[in-house]
Amino acid sequence: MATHDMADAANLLVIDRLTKRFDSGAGLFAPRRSMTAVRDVSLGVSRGSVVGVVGESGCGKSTLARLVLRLLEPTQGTVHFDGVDLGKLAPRDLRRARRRMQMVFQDPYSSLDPRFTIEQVVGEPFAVQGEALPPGRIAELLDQVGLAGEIARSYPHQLSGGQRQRVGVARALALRPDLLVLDEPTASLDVSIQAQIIKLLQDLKQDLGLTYLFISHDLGLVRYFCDRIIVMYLGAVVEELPSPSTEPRHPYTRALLDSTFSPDPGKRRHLASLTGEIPSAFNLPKGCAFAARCSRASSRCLSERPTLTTHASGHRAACFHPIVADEKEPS
Amino acid sequence: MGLLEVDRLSVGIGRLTLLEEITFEVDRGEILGLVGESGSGKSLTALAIAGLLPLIGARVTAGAVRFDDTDLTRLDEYRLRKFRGRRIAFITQNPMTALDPLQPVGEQVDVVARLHLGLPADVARSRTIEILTQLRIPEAATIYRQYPHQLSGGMKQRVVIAMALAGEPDLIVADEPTTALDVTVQAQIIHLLTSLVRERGLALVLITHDMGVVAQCCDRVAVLYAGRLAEQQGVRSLFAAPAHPYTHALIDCIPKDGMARGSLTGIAGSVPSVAHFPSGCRFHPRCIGRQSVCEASVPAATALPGGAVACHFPLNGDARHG
Amino acid sequence: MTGAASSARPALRDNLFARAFRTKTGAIAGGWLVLLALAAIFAHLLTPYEYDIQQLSAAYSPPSLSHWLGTDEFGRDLLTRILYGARISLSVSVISIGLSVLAGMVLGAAAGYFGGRLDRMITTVIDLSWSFPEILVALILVAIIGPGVTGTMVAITVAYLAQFARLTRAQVMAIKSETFIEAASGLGASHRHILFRHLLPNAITPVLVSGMLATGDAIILEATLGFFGLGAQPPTPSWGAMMSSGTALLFKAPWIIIFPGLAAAITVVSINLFGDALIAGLDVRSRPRVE
Amino acid sequence: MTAYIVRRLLMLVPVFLAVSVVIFLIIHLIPGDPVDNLIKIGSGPEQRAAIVARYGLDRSLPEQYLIWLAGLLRGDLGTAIVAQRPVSTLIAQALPHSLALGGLSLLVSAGAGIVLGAVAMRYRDGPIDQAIMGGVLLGSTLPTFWLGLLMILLFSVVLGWFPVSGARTWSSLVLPVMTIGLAGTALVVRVTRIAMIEAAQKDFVLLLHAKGLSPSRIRLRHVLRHALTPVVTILALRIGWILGGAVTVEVVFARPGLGTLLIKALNQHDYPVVQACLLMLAMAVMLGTLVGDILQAAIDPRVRANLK
Repeated sequence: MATHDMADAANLLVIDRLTKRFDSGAGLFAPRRSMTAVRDVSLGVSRGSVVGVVGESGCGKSTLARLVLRLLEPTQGTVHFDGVDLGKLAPRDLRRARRRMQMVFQDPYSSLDPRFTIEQVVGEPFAVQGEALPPGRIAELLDQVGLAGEIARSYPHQLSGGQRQRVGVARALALRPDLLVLDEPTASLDVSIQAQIIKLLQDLKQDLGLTYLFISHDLGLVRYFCDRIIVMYLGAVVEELPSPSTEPRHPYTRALLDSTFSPDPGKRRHLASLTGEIPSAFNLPKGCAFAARCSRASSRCLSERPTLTTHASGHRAACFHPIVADEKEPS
Repeated sequence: MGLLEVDRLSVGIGRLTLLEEITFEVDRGEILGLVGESGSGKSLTALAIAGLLPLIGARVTAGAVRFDDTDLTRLDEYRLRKFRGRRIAFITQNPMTALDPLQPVGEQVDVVARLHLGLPADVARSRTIEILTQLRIPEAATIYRQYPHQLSGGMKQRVVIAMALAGEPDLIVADEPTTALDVTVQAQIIHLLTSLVRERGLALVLITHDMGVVAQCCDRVAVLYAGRLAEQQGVRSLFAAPAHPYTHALIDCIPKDGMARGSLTGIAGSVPSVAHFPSGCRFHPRCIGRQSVCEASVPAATALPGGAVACHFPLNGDARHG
Repeated sequence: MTGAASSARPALRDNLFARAFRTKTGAIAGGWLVLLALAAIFAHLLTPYEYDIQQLSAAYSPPSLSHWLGTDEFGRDLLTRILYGARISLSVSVISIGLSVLAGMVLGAAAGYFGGRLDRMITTVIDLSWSFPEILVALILVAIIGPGVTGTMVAITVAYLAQFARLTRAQVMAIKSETFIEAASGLGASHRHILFRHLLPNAITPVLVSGMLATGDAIILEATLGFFGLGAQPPTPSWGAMMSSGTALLFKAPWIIIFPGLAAAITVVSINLFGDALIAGLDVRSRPRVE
Repeated sequence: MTAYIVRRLLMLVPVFLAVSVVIFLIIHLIPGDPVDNLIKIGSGPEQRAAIVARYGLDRSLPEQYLIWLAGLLRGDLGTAIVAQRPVSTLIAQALPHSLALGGLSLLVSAGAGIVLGAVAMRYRDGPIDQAIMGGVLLGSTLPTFWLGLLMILLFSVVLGWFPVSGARTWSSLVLPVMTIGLAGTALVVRVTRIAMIEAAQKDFVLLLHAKGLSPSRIRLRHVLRHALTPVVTILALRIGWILGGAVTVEVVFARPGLGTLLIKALNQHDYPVVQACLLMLAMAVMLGTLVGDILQAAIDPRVRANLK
């Protein structure tokens, strides 16, 4: 337990047993259905680190991002930012706290108000926080994200996707935050632009001492960019890798890894290691959510839900039959 | 002689020229990867091959699409229809929207065999179920009767592939067949599609923006940039020694195992839009090796062993590592 | 900063009108509307006749030089009555639709933005009344309030309320799901800031355009109520009331029916054409660029 | 499906109650003593007492409503003040005429509208499309009663082809149906054309072309079929709108029917008749949306799936 406390002191962000349930269809004659988008997620993000959250559609990674920033109210669990429980803050204090944690969104097209000029977009944080805009700050911010100052009077539709995403980053940086939650910031960009933005984020982190929570569906990118990796499947964390090069223990992480296409024709391999598709989050099975697609599944997996167990320092996996080191899949 | 020869093909909408002098060929049993970012014209090339340009208001302005020695650009709509779905099949990007939501999926596959092979309804039906089974769809007879909204994304894309196979085509054009799918499903579908194509000895034009997919599945690669062909080569030589600086940079944009942080830099600038294509070599504003000639004149395609490159200063094998 | 913000938005709307006027149909349609409005305002200067003085000796005169559009059964000049009638018809429909748009926007925005039980309550009522034709809603209201200008105005306001509330709600819901709204809340923005700086500015234009189009429908509704004898009461001239003599005079003096109807028809067609021109110029700024 | 229809019918009950409350309240919302509104001017105290007893006007409002509703469910719609006959008799006489006019107009609007809309879409932006859309503009903007009067002027007075008014022969239906039909057709053309243009841009249509199907087959079997969903929605929602047109047109053509009855009653302050007419029209609207929903479920499997 002592190690836990020490970790907390170093952690800028601590998420504890966070759960979010959505209810829907409460119509006059329709039955109510509920779906757990995020189930019992705990994790810590230490200062100056990049933690990656990776998973496919419906795994709850975007919901998690919004819970962290309190854009959604959790059903259960807490988020501590720099030691303060965000759930206990009064609205006024929460607004102040938002200065220190910001988000960059996936879609650079819909994340900027089409009626705002770029300088209005980047200046909005000051207006919202009721603060005078320091002279020259907009030019400084635009410069920081590699945009020319002339762009300030343009409208978003006059910019390319990459430029818009830079504007989104500048807006997030405006109030000098400590934490950036990056929700698939490059998923809707071209490959050549994606690499640019990643490079920019890396430089900014270095220069400004930022901490990142990086959400992505691309394990290759996450392994390149992040210090620690959280793998989610259908709302729950299935594995936590202490470093990008750690060999996965969970069969799902393994499958994700095997599903990425290496850009090297010399290393061709049999790709389809996984059958079936992600089931609906509305009626989750009783046992392990991945069991139906897993080649290692036993009867226990169908009836009992595995919890995260520690395999090595910082390496945890939620699996009854984890892959052990010497039985790696042939590559 | 390839099965499909795209020869100096240009395509325009109104006064805009979207594709300029695209040239490549594919033979039976071969998978060609057509790679490019947004605005490169890769989807347009696919539509041009299938003769579907009029649907989006575009037209072929020059060049030819020769399929089995017939120039498809010279055929009227009626004769073109004898090729479409029969000898040339098409797979679109998003399986979610590719199927008619008001019709059971099986019937949507049937129609191809009934129309082109003249099969009676019941024969077409059992053939459809057979194809669905080959595509590893469990309980194909049940799936046959279902509507698209009842199927998952991967399942729908299998049905689309079944539609492509139903006419027993010689060539399949697949436009980003897995982009809309989840990573793990993507891998399944790509594997399924490429292995079927290889088993049956079909030609496949696989359009994608993903260099990883190309490296894993294709035999040859054509790289498009801003409506022009940048480079065309065999897959191994292309990845080992890309001749066009754009290809080189594109390969370097993908994070690889064990790559050092910060080594990924991307390509400066942005992908030009059709209305603002730069003069000369269209890649020159973003190219590290550009010289004044690059801005002034369009580079002609020069032959490479097993391919071609359109660059004033193509990289040789050593430059890649230098 | 704020200066730039407030100056940018009116400019946007001015452009929209200017753009509509620059198209051919837009100019013709808009021109008619402007002329008619001016003629209605200055009707007392434009014609030597009074709208309410009867001159039975001149009754049923067909169009002539002294009475360009003829006279009615009481010998009143038809053109004069049409111009004065435009005052009633235009002001009743513009004011009622204006009120209707305002109330509809408040209801729709509240329902769409806050959601939940409030939304369900508002939508239920709105959807219910929307499925009934405006004329029916108006007839019920006139039955309650009684015939006359006030009754007509209340009837029009309520009859079209549902349409604007629905449209505003749909707009607000669509814009609410855009990421820039989420981004603003992530910055710590208040409801007020989000509603008035982001949601309404983006939602308002289509509602205003549809309000403009509805003004045409309202002119017809007003005329219809007048035709049934439920609108403005004699001797006040309104286009509908003028025609309410109905079939009886159709054989004897068809111009009494043709001209007021024509005035209404041209006006409504103009409003629609101008509205279409407005729509064609809509939202260029938020259109995605050509890739 | 049957379960759905039953459920959908049940859902009409609260709507019906809500509408009936509004209609019931008319009597109380109009200025003046409700008794005066239910009785001939100058009636004696005995008649007043009889009315008070009959409608329970001395009781509380909810009780009065229940009394009224109970009467309604028995088919007792009260007594017409002016005609001094049971309102139900008046309605029974008027209803068939209105149903014939409304039904026929609906059929004409739907049929002509879908065909013309499809034609306009086929020749999009060409002269045929522009001609049709010009007609649509007129059809959707001209005041119905004025159009009716012009029709009479042209076809009955000048050409003498059809009777001016009345409902004695089938040919007397032609002009009224054309008058309502023009507006209805305009609406349907507009929706059909737009819906088909939108449907034609969907991905799956591209794939249908890629399968080698003929363009006309794609248009008729797929694109038009898709377009029918919004058309049915609009038709169902606006059935009342077409009936509303019927109200005006009946008056113009002096046809017997609910519309004429309603307008006359409004002018004569014959409130029991007003209430009954409004109730009938409201029920027609409700049944229209019901039929529309059922048709939609029949066309679209996704709608059917949402029902479960």
